[in-house]
Amino acid sequence: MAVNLAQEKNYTADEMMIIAASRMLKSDDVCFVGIGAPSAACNIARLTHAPDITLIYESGTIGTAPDVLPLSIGDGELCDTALTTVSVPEMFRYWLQGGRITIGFLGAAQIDKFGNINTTVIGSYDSPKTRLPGGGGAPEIASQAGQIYITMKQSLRSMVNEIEFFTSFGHGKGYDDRQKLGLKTTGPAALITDLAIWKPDPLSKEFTVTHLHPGVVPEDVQANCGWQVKFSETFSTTPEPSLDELKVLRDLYKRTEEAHKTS
Amino acid sequence: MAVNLAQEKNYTADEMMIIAASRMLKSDDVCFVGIGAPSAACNIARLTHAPDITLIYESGTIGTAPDVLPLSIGDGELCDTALTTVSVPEMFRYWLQGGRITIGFLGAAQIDKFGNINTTVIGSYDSPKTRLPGGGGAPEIASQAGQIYITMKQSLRSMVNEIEFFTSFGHGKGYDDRQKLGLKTTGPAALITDLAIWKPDPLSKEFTVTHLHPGVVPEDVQANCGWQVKFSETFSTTPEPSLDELKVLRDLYKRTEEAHKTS
Amino acid sequence: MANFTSLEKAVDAVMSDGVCVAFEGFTHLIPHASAHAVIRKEYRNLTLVRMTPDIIYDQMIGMGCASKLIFSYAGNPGVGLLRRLRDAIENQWPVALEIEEHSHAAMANAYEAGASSMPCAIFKGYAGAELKQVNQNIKTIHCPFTGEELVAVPSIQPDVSFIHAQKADKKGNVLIEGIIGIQKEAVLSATKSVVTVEEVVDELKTHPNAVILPHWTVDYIAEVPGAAHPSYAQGYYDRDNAAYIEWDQISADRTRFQNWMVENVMQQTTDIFAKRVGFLAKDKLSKKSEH
Amino acid sequence: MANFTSLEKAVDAVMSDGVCVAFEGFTHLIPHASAHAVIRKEYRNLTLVRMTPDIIYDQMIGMGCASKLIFSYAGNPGVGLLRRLRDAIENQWPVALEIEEHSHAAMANAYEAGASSMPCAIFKGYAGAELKQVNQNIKTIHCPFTGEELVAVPSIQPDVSFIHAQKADKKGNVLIEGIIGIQKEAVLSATKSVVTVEEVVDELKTHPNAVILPHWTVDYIAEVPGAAHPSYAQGYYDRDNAAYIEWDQISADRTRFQNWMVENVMQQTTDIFAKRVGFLAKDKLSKKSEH
Repeated sequence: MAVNLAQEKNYTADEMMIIAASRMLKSDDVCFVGIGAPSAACNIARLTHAPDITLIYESGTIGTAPDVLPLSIGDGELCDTALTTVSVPEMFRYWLQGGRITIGFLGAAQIDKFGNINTTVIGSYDSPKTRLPGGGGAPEIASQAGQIYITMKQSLRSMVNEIEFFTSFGHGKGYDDRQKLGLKTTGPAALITDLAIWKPDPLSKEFTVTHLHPGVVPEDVQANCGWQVKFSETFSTTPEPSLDELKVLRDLYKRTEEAHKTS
Repeated sequence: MAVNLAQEKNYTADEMMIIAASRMLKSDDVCFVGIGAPSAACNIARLTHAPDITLIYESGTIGTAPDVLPLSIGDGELCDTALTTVSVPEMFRYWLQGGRITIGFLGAAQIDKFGNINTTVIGSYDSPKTRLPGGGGAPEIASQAGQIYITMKQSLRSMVNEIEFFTSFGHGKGYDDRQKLGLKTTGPAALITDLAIWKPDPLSKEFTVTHLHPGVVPEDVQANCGWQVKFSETFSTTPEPSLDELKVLRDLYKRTEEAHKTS
Repeated sequence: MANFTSLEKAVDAVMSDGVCVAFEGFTHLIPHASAHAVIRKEYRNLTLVRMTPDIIYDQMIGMGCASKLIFSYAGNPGVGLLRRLRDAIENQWPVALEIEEHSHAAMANAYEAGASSMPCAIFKGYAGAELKQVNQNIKTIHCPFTGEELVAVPSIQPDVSFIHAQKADKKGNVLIEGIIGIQKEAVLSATKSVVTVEEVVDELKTHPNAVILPHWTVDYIAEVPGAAHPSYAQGYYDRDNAAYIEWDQISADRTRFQNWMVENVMQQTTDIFAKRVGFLAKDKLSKKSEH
Repeated sequence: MANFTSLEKAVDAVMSDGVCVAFEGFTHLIPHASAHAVIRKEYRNLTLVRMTPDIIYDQMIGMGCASKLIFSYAGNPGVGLLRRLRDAIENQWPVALEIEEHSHAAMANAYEAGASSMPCAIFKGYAGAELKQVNQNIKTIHCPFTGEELVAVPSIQPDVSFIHAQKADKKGNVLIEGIIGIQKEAVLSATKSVVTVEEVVDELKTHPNAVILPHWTVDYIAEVPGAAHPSYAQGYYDRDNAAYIEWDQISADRTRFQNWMVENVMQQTTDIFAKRVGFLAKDKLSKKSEH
């Protein structure tokens, strides 16, 4: 588990992660939202500095503004508050493949330093140790959204030197691997964990720490990462969550918890 | 022009044609309706013996029941009275290509004895004498609807030995030409003119007169047809329009005329 | 990102000589006002795309705007032929017109593919049809699983698409209802789009699965009541069938056509459309109240 | 042509051992009652198709109904993994399960192609993704115009599809609203279809462009209120999120799973679903009246 120095300052590392992730988003982004931490980050952005952001869930809900976080990508709340809801084939053809998504916001079970993601299998594909859910929308989100943001908690199990299955292609083996595949999208552009913010090195595309969250030291990051961590020469500290950000986040979680209890 | 013996009996040859065509349809048919005479025939069927027939126009209106005949395939009346209205890509993919249409009901500018239709050009394609509208939905209706009915007025110009352009494939050169193309649909199954009802010979697929409209003699049919007409050995007379059929048809035309005058 | 502006400014922003431009609307919601605004600016060498190039393309072709036409049914719906288009194809008047002709199924699939960023569409079609022999953009392809022969056509991706819709809200989200045709695909397949609407409203109160183009998919929106006339806008005014029938006469003669265009298009402004549908809308309302 | 009947009779009419069957519903309107009716009949060697094989396929697989699964995301949405499915893949319990795995984009395109009578679908996808190496039903194809490499997958055309919808009218026309997912395609791509609905009404009063399956596209309709539980039916009752969370515990242990299935599925009848959503519907109504 990650060292939770952050908790001493009255917010958790998870809260810092969600808030740092939310800050990556802009009001004019059109964001394809993964469930879990990505969904929380996207909605915090919408409820704070990016009120006009367009959130899209793969269930077909476009321009949704849920009052509580959905448990699934297709909760009724998403449709109730959406500008419009389209079929799943249309979602993947006109909207994702059509190049209309600026940000794909994903979680990951297993990631490598080039932002390649495994959500398929631990062990071999044919006789797996642990069968994971699989790719869902992610393989095409990873290649067709303008940029990819990833958010996940750090651990030696989740941040590995070599992923066991390429579910979703990030920067491959780095450098111009994406261009070699004919991809014109940027690929992974930020990784936001409970300890740090990482961005790909402009040349090698290896994830490099650009910001440590308050109270986190480089050794914490390395202790919870399976590859040799590189730090940007100019890395700095993530600004602490503001009172407003924390209030919005906690209110959202509180509303969500109550809603999921009663229904 | 066709000889209008029919008029002496207080109905026109056109009325006989529309009513004879309407009788081909059944209540459980799903009919892709062309504009003009086909549209009139389909709606007369719906208003008389086939009340549950599903009428589909290529504008996307499914299960429509217009109170007046539309001037175009996309009049508002069609949508107002439809069960549902879908997009044009969906119409051609899920509904026509999907094999859900039992009858395609077409008109024709030029037809040959195997039911091949030209609505593209008189003269050569590259420097035409008369440029006609083209195929629209017809090329795929002709191959993908279960059966094709065609209705048109006879004339030496419209019923020709060789059409100048194969817009929509009927029975090709006859016999098993459709199967050779890999088609599993029946193709042209009836031709209803202002003089007669024609059906393809089971073997050669050449249109053969099975019914002469009341008062029409074989010589009338030949005089208004560009190919050597074959008559079924057992050809008989089309039953006259009933009073009810005539009333429904004339009421429909009257409502239509009034509606198109005012709007 | 939707910019609210005048139709004239939108046309200036997106149009230039030689572009590939689509005007869509399948009988319903045909963008007549936009076509007239483009005709008034006298663009030349346009490639015009439209499944059903009815009156608006007869007018644009007759005024010499186009050098190429991509289409699938060139008729005056329910009336007859397009006489200006015929004159261009048969007699090269006022200029020669290259044509690329498809079936409706092919065009619909090609727009769908364009909206999906595909280079081509595949479908079943053109069985025994002679268009395959005169259009080199119809090719065959084989299913890699069954070997079945299928048809491929290039996707349609116009430089500019014009459509007309019922409503936009103040953010620029656009609602299309009724016969929706190919308008969504026309906008999503195009590099730039201009949407005229009957009215701008505070909020689009509609069904969750209604056809809506989000504001960030549309470039320019102009409020032009009546912009579809003599086509129609469901819920606003009926189709002016008499005008379609009259067009057959107007377009029959070159001089009469030109005089009509000067009087009714070149010397007019976009505002005329609201007046043209006044009697149709009133009539519709009175008919409704009878029921 | 839609036949109104009981769910049990519909299952008898369409199902047999070894068929390829799809149950669709993308989070919303998942046909749980139909899955339970099929489980009770103990069919074997089914090929199960579903984009998101959540609880219903965990149950069918755990009960030994399936020998093959075609899917794109096998998780308990928002909760975690599917433990019965894992047990089948990892330990062949209760029987071995062959898998054919795709992405959502591939499955969506494959259903769309199936509904369109196409043998395959083409799209852009799987860039750098390893599924291409383990699934021989993912092939490449080249655009005949640009040469661009595209992906092809076989179309999905199940023998039987089950869906749940909000309403049917008395003729058997079916209305689906809200998150419509892939249900229309599931029905149109299948040889036979069974639709459960929350209620049968005199008339479907809805938007002209709402998703409706005409009566002649559907084989059997059964009125089963609550049939989606613990999924939801927009306008009727909310998602029972607690049940999804609880499933993680129930499915964690083989014996607990089996006991639960005996008690809650094998010894129950379809009528139980109406009772299961009673409290959800009431809660929803009271929440609504607060607003």
